[in-house]
Amino acid sequence: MTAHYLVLSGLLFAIGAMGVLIRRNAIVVFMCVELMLNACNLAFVTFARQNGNLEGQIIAFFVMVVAAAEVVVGLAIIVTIFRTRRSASVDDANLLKY
Amino acid sequence: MDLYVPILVLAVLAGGFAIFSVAIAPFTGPKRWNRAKLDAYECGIEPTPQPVGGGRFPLKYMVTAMLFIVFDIEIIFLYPWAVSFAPLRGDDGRVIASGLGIFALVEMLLFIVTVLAAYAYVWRRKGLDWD
Amino acid sequence: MIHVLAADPTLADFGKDPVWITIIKAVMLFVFLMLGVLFGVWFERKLISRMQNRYGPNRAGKFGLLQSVADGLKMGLKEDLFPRTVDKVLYLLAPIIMVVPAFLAFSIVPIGPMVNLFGVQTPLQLVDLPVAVLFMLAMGAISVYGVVLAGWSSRSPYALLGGLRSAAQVVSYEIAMGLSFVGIFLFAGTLSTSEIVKAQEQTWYAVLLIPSFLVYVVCMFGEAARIPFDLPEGEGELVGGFQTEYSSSLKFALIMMGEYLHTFTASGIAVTLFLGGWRAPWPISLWEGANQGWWPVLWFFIKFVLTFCFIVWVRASLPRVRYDQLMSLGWKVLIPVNLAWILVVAAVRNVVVNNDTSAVSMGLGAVIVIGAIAIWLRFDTVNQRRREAKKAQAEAEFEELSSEPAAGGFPVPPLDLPHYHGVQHKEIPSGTN
Amino acid sequence: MQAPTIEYGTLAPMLLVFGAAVLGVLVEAFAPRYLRKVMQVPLTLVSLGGAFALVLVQVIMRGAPTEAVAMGAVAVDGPSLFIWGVILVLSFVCVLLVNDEGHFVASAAAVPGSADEEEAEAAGGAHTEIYPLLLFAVGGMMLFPAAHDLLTMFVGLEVMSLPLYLMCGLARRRRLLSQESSMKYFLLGAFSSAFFLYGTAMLYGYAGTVSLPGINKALAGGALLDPLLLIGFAMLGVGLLFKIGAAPFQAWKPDVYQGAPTPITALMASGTLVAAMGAVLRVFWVGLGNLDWNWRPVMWAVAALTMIVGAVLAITQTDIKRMLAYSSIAHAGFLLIGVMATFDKSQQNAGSLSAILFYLLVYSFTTVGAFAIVTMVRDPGGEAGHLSRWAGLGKRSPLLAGVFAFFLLAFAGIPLTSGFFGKYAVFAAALASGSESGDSLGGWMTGLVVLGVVASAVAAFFYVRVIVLMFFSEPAADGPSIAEPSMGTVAVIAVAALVTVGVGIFPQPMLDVAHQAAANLFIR
Amino acid sequence: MSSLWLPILLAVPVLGAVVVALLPKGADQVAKQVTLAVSLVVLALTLVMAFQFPSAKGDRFKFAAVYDWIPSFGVHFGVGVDGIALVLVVLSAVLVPIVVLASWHDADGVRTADGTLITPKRSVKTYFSLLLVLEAMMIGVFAATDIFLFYVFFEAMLIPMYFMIGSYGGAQRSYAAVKFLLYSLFGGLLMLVAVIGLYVVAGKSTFMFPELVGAIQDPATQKWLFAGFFIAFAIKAPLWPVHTWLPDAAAQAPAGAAVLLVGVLDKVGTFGMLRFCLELFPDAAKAFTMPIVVLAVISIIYGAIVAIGQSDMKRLIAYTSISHFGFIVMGVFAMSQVAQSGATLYMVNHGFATGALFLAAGFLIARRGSPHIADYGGAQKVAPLLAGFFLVAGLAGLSLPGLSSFVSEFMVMTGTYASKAHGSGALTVAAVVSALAVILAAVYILWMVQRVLNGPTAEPVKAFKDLNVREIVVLAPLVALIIGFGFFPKPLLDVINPAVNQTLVNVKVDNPAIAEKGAGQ
Repeated sequence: MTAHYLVLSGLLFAIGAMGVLIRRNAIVVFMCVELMLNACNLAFVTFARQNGNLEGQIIAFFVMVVAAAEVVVGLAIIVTIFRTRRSASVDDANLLKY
Repeated sequence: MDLYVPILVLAVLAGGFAIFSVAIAPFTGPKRWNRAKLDAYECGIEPTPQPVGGGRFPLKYMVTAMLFIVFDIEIIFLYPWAVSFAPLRGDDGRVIASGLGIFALVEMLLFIVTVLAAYAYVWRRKGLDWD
Repeated sequence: MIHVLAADPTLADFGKDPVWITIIKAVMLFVFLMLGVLFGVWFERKLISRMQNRYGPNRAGKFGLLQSVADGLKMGLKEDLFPRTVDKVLYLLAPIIMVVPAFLAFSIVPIGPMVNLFGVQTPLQLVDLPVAVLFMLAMGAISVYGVVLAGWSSRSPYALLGGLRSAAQVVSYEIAMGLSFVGIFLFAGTLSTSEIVKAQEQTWYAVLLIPSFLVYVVCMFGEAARIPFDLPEGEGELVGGFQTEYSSSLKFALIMMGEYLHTFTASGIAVTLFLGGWRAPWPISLWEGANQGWWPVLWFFIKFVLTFCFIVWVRASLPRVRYDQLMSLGWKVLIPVNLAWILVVAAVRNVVVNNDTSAVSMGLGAVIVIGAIAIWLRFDTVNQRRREAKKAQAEAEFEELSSEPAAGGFPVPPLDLPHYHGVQHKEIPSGTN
Repeated sequence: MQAPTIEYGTLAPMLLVFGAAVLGVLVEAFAPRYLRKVMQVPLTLVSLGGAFALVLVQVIMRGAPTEAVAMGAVAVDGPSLFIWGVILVLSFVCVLLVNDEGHFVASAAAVPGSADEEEAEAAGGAHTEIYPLLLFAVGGMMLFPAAHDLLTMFVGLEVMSLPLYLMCGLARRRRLLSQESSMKYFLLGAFSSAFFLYGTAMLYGYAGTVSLPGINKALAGGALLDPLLLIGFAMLGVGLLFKIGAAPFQAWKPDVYQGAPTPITALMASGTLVAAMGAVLRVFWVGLGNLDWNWRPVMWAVAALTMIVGAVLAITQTDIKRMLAYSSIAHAGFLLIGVMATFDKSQQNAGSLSAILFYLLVYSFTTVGAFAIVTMVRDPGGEAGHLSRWAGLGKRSPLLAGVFAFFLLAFAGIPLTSGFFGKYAVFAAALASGSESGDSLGGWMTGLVVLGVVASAVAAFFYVRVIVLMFFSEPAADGPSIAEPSMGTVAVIAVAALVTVGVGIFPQPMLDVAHQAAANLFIR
Repeated sequence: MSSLWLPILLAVPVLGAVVVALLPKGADQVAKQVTLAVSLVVLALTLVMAFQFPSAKGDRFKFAAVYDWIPSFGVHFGVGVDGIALVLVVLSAVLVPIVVLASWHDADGVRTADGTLITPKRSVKTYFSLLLVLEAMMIGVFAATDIFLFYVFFEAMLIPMYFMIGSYGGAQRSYAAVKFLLYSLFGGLLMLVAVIGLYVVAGKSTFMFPELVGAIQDPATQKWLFAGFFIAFAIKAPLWPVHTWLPDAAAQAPAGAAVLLVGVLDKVGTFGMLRFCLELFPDAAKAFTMPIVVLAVISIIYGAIVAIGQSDMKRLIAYTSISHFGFIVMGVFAMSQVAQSGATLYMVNHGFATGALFLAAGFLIARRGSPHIADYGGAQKVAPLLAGFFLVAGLAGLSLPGLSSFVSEFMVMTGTYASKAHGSGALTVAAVVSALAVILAAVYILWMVQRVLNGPTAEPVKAFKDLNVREIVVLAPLVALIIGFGFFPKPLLDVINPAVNQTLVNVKVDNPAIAEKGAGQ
């Protein structure tokens, strides 16, 4: 029963990770990261059910908190860089290299 | 899981109704094509539809969204706290599980004070003002 | 003394219905809500007309009772417009997303105690969950998606702005609303609506937790986007807000329905959480049978209708507020007041329930109360008024001095001399130097 | 239900830092602009100093406590206290650098070159929010290595990282670089913490708990080839190794170090590394201690790769901060050698643990000093980052260049500098753990140490190259100016140099402290 | 128990260095004088100590002092000298004042006779304070009886020398300095691994040399650790094929620094082989004897041949040193008392001889501004005194009988020839082959001398001034020592022989040569 949720969570995580690696828009990359975090939440809740304790659900709360904080910080950074450069593409941010 | 079955039933009813309404509309109404009718409404001037991908909207809304998240999360923590604050009593008034008592009070006080500090900061920096 | 009635349903009583009973209950609720919307619209129009000294709808059917039905039919027969620019899928999806959760939100409202329904003992409530109130809030939040999607998919500036405004408003008031429930949970110790109703046997929470209740009442209008807080529509400024492009047809009907259902849910929640639910009010509750069988449905319905009347009454009485005022009220008054109130309640509960009268406990309570008062004073408008008065005084003084340089020895030439700024046409507003 | 308890006294240092951070936010909210800095700086310094004093009190009053407090969420044991102490001192020192004028932008939100920015500049003062942010980051750094379960560790990780992401974007000069570094750091950091979290989820699924000892206990009796376990361990490892900048997860480090304001770089290069290393140790020793046969080969490869990548790539760098970043990567590799050197015998473990703690201490002080000097060498457009600008610095400013050369020699691990003893301690611990085993491990450890030596030699090349530039090249005609250092900067450099020299000549007291901290190992 | 001699000997130059470094800006002259004074004080102290040596207490290491330094690593500040170390300490102490005098103007910027600037003016204070630091380290490295302490000095010594080459050297100075540092550092780090390994494997929780002798029994472990130490020492005492840094470093270093580099620093390598490689890992040393001797022979021949082809005076001298170091290494590993005594003696003599040659060459270069042999010619006529010293030093370099190098070279060759350490006659062959180098040495030295001193006097050379007093004071003692020890090496050998015997006992060489005590005389 829980296996399905785990597979789903794994898929979501993989999609998120691929998105981070492939996509070029910072916002999209960022949302992919959020997707990964939510995949984690799904896994936690599933395991909480499987293990029969509540720890996983509590962790999911905390993950939400952290994800929210990450949203706040991340969007602030991305918006700032967008205002400066008129572009949110990760590829355009290429000043830092050897 | 059974608890959610009734909700599912109601959702099917409501959803069926909504989809039916949306789907039936093209067949019940007349069709009189008119170019102007299909323009986006903009008080009569030449419309400037938003570009695909959505238009730009004021940053202000983003700030509000973030503040919402922050406080919503606070609520997430307040609810379990509130529920387990008082001791749980059985039907006969016997205490089944003791409450968290003063510990919880102190912790929540710290928590709320922390949130209020951030809140005060946002307020003072005009994060809550609309112009 | 705790008087326990056998009829009081608890969380344990749910999830046991046979499927057919469940379906019957669901259908009943659905029909109740559909009819409620139809007659609610009529009722509101009628009521508001009487308040404004006119008749209101009176053509279709007796007392115009069928007016809503006629409106609905008319909408169904209108042309189904798709503005050229819209994003079709989301444009169609938005009304559905708005209306379905609105139905679901009502499912946790208890309408009565255990009743005998076709030979089955079942609580008169579609379902109760351990997280019922949270579920209700969640459904309310999902509706916001509908609003935002409606605005966004329309590809029209008004719609987009309206959608965003609406979202901002609803989420803002959702916080205050969520906070206003915390006091209840502190008392009831549960999120299940049926148990909260049970816990109000002695006293309504509207009495015990007046500030919470008041906050909730304010939030109720914000959540349901009713006048005086119907900014998302704001036909005066935003044409129709997020629904600008939903000019007619059943899609518009769905949106309207969703909004009405939210109003109903808001009333239902008010009744359930603060006004004792289906329980009979005091004088009637002296009658032994008042809270048994099907009678409570009547009490619930009365409370429900009265609450709805109140909402309509407010609509008839108050003008729409400005958007910034709306947000200020939500963010700057309701939230801090609520937080302070929660701490006060917790401190009191700590002393009362745990019988913890130790110095620490009392001291902490005192600190919290004082802190809450301090916050109240800080956020009180009196303070702000004083400050603004001071500022106005300073400005007036400046005006006076600047208009008459000789009088106060102001060492600058009058600011409106032509050579001072007239040449460059550079405006120098008064008050700057 | 038992009411939970929190040992406020034991946690006091951390709580003080967090409390001061909240207070700092309030100062930001209510103090008028001109008073903010005046209030923030003492507040920050006093709280960090006070927290350090509390750590000392804790050590003096109770020896080295070993207890899991806050319902087993936070472990206050020898290594924790040691790391706390180090981080507090380092951050104190970094605050002195932050305090210096001119590092931070006046308004981060203003578009560079816009009227907004001009206005903000004219209004004076930079973001004083930097102080509460820094305190939050420090608090996170304290929580991260002391966390006794993976959830707390995750929270600590984020509390540490989020302010750092922001602070990276606040450089006053070269705003674009700074913002870019901030974004890269954020995206990659968030990515890695997602990995950490998913690893946590998998381990939770495996063990039914996220408490580190709980996981270890589950490992003792459970199947060691469970896919949940393996995925979990691998992903957790990715998240942690990212934070210390181990290869192949090192890509962010040079970019971020270069773009961030240098005082923040100093904080990251020291405090973050210390904290992350502490967390790595705790996870791998306490949480996955019974899995060491699985993670050891991986760690071997990572350590080897990290040292080589750090040392080799540093050679090609032309920017001083990038070079120091790669150097930091190489040093992370050396530290990982120490992580490898764990063994069943607790005495060996204590030995290598104390070696790592000692290494962290000496490396972080040197690194702060080096970055402090970087802040002082300036071009008209900001700090003179490009190495060619450093040519002939030894002639223009012999003292500064001399101290910097000294720090570089310490990085290279030349005897009579603290860096030498750090390296020595770690290598010795690694060889010792290898020799005890009496099986193939000994050869592997020796091989790793030899690799480490080769990497040190390669690394020495680029350190020496900078010295060559500074002392043996002719200064450019329009060379960078040496900023008149503030008292704070001087103090930072002096402290760093003193530690580097002092520990380089008399390492014993610090070794004693590290030994004592490591004596009882982590609590399990 | 602890003798304060060596700690004082270490402290004096360090204090002197601090004093010099703290002198006010512009006090160059004072700095030079203070440095000279300090180095003379050190020399005096060393000589007094040396004369007390035969009567001093202590079984092997006399003037021993042991203090705890880093107890948790088992590291001590342990110093003490046996005969071998003593002569090398004395060598250092003798050379430093000479170098101070010789490099009196090195930091002032070197100008040619016609006034072109070769090296710009640099900080004088820094130079002399580095020199004093270096002196302390040189004494320390020979006197250390704690292996860790030895390592610390071994590595730390690089830094002052690195700066002296890099800041005060010739045109290619930074390249040479970096090459020097990296070679040495790499070797040093390998040695560090071996040092740690030794500590760990021996399990004695101490780094004190006497306690670690014979501590490692397992032959395989010995071999690994031996390799670690040996590579470091081979780099240091430039042994073919890891010698390539030396010609660059020696050619670019200022003459004074080059003297210390070749005269003393490189001796640390051969000293280390003798002291540590042999005694700590006797089995491995025996096992590796043949390959090492082969390398040594290659060094001897290769150094000599390459030297012939050099056009740069300092490079030429550097290559002759590589050849000489081959002799020393061969002597060390010949495992016979005569050869080892000869090798030790060679270390000292080579210091004097090559020192004199470098300094004389340096004086020439200071006059002409060019290291190329072809730029000179006929110097004999304009500067006879300088030419004379140059000739004597050169002859010492080719081990002319009667000059000190001859004794040691002869001892090494006979010792090796007679050594039965490796069973077969392999060492005999090596000795025979190495004898070829004597002929080659004659070629390179005499040819250089001829090209520099004889022939028609070139135009720029005509402007040469002969040696001034300072320069005579520099060269004269060295030449005196060369000639003195050439005829009367006994005082040195008396000190060296017991120490070498002790070494051989520790190595457990059952060698008849031990009986033939003093065969070389």
